[in-house]
Amino acid sequence: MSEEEKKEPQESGTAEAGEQAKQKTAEAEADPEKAAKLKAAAEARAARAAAKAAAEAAEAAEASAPPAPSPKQPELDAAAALIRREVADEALEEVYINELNGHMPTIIVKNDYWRSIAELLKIENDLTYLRNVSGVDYETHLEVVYHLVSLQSGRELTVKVKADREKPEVSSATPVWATANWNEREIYDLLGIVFTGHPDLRRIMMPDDWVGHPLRKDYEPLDSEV
Amino acid sequence: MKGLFRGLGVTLKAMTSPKVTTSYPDVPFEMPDRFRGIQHFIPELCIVCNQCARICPTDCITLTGKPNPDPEKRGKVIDTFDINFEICILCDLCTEVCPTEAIVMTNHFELSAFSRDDLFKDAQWLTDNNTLVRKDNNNIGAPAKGGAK
Amino acid sequence: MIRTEELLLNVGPQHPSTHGVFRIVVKLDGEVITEATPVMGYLHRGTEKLAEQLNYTQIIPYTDRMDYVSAMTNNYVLVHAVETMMGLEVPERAEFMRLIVMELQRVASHLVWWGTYLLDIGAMSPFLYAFRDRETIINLFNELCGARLTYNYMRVGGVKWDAPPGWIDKVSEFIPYMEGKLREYDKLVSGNEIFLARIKGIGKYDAATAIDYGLSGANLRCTGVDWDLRKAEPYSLYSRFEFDVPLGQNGDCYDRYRIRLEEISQSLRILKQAIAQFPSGGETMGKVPRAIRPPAGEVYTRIESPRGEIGCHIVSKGKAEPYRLKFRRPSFVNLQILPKLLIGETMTNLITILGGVDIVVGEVDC
Amino acid sequence: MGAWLNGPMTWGNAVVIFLWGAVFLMIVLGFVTYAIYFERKVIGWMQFRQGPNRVGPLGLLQTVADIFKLLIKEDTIPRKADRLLFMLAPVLAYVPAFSVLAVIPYTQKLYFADLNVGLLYYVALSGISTLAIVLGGWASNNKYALLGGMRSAAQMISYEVPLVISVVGVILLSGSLNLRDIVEAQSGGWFWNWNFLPQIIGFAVFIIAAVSELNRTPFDLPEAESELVAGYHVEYSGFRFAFFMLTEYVYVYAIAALTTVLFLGGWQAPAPFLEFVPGILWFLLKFVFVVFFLFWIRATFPRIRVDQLMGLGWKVLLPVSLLNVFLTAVYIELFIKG
Repeated sequence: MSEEEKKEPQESGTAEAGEQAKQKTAEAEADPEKAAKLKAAAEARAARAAAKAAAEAAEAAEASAPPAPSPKQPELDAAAALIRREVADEALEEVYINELNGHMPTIIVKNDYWRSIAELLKIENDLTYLRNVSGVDYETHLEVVYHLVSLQSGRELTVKVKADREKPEVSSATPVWATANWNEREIYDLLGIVFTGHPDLRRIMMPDDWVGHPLRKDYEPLDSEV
Repeated sequence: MKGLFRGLGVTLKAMTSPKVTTSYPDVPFEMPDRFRGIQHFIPELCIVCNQCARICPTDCITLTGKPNPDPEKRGKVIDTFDINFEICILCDLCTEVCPTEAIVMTNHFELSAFSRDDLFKDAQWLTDNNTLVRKDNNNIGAPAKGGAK
Repeated sequence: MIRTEELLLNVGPQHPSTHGVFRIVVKLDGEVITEATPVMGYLHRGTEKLAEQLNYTQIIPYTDRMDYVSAMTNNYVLVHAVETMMGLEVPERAEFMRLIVMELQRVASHLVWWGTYLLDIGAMSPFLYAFRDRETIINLFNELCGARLTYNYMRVGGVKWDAPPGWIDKVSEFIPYMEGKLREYDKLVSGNEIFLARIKGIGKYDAATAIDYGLSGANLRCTGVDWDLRKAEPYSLYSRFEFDVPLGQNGDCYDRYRIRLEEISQSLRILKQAIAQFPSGGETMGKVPRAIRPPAGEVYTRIESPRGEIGCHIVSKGKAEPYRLKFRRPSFVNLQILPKLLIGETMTNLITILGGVDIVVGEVDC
Repeated sequence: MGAWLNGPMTWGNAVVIFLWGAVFLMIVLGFVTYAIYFERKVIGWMQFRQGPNRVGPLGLLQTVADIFKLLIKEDTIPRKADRLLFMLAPVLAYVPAFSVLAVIPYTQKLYFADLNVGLLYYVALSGISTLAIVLGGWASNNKYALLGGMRSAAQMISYEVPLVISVVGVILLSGSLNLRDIVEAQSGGWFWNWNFLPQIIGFAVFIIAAVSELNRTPFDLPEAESELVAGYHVEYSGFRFAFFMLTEYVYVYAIAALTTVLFLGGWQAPAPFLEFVPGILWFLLKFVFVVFFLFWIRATFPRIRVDQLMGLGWKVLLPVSLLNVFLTAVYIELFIKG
């Protein structure tokens, strides 16, 4: 239980304690009023318990019914099928819909097929606009996320490429989309993922002689006081 | 050539039109009521709940409470309350989460000092900074009255 | 044969017209640039690393300081991302306040760009004209949220303050005033033959290069690509208002200049409609759980900031702090085209093209 | 003034002439201080702001304070700079600027030197300042200063030529190089027999070339703040920098006075019934108008690019001024001589 919750009961405890103390001093003439207050508090507690029970029941019902197929599912299946047919069957590690993000179709690809998949997506699915490249450090492994969008049809696709922590290696998308150049240099600089095939992989944010990659979870800051 | 002369016409007209600059150091610049200036601290209202120290993005508030001196009251009373104005960004989150509005913003913004430790303001200084205090304090982040549910 | 040697020149990091701490190492042959390599990182404050220890309300003041010229749109992209993750419902009035404030911010940001762009090209007065008009917007923001530049105005689930009494009328008074001022700008500068000679046909690129380089905002629309997130992927209440998106033909500095000025009048048009449909009642803060903990998962939201598409990619593990927060900053991405554009240009054109791309270094280095 | 000059060169005369020179130097320095103040005020008004108003009543002592600051400021010489040339450049810039003023007649009787080649003397000496700017740019061993120096050399040379040729029309009309005769030729009561109406083309070319000669906006390439940071005087500080500023404003004085004399009829009154007003007032009125025009342009126009500057100089101004000379010659041949 995070520190906040520990905080609240104790703090509301003090507020309630403050109230009870006030009540104690005003005990003599406020007897019926105190009884009324206790009864009201009991009723409130009962009502709250009932509401919670109803909510849990609703959740259970909803989880058991199969989630309605997301509108973008056919789009995703088409893209996945295209990649399996054109590139290789085992190129895709995982294919799923990210509901949180407005049902964004997401595919996770293997690094060695990533360059051919990128060219395929750019030509076949007209995903000409690489909108964002982010690097994420999941402690167990590193990951690069490419967000693509087609300006004509407005269809979107997120592509993720995993890389292990010791020797992170991802083939670069700069030959396919020129915008990936600086984004990948920034990820190399802050997370240390080496992008093979990148025209000039140098540090972009940090000074060139900087040691370590600051955005990694296990990066100990230079002066620990921060 | 026509564009050049039209441009000259605009600047000529501007020459005779009223000026917009304010003479700040001589005439004080009065800020609207909601302006986020230097904080004003009211020690009596503070219940030492540490909310402001925890919400501060730059951790520049350091406060210590001491048990309540008169016996029958429970809870804590504030002992020292310091804001380090070197790193305080006047983002108004502390006044937002303070349940008892013990810390409030004022309209003052002159904070320049000759040495860094002048910027380390203590509770006394913050309490004296009581002119032009903001009236419309809306602390939506604070827990509702009567303790959190 | 005269042996000429290339002159290596450092433009920046402390230079009057690089819009902040940004440096370009330029190889000059006489006045012609043979190679330009931008160097950045002087203003890198590691916002993304800091964000990993701050809960979402504490990150909002940091977003103000990224693109310090249009802080409202930064606030909105972060707050919008958290709301999509948690599926929060923002009340109508709060959404209207956000939209009005963002469009005012777009006008203010374009005014700063217009003033400094003219200053780079040599005309001194327009800068003062632009800042005089921007001052009215800044005072409006000062009355609304208490700050002139770093507003910290939006919260997850709504906005912090409701409009003070009389604020909305002040905004509706500002619109005709600003339209009059736009005509004055046109008379002062847009017809000026020297100015047109300085920016026509400079820094040209076509639609394919713009898309390939991932440019966004006026830099993309100046090549004729109709991609404005307010129209293409409508967020907030933009689908309710009709406004048109100015497009250019030949992708040079002049088109970008004209598009940004046209965008100011379009924003004023949106503001007029927004004030007309402004809801009378309604509260400004939605129902938000006490501690904001978005469910585990990942989200990438993007909106149209005055400089282009600003995106916020949050990876959350269900805790109150984001596991990873990445901002897609338009100035950082728009800047990639600069080295390619500068080959063969003269020194004076370097400043014109850099001003035309409209970068803010706080956003480039984030 | 004429009497002393024509008289024998005794010690007494020499001292008097030297004293007159010193008095004139004081007047010019006074003009420069209040021209800078007036410029900052006018440009301020055009930009909706007040302009200097803090030092002294109404800010009148602002420029005096600036000059005093420059005097007491430590003027550094970059270590690797070429010391001799670095020190010589400001002197070489200021001396021709001041000596050029000797030739300008103010009224019938008030003039300093009555050279019969007055105009030629002016044009010849003003060329030396270009040398000084290039020298300053090279000697301060700074890339930006070098670029500034190169640009100003190219600009000055390419605008010296149209400046001189545009004036040839006036010389043809008035038949003499002596500035006093040129003003005499423009007399005849009404303002339309001033030179700027018959010589309208020459006047336009002269104004453009003069603004470029002064390195002022829209031609302020050498010290273009936004590109070259500060152009040739980036390494100068203290009094040496003041010398460069002094040169610029003394040239504003010289060009304004020259325009008044050549094209706006010196001390002539615009209409015969206004003859009673003394000549010096007309001279000052026209002089102040030309100075105001220079400040007005500086507040409004952006900067022109280097290659456009060259193109305008050689491909537009030169042919137009040649055409003007040709037209004047034809006009004289047909109407006056014929």
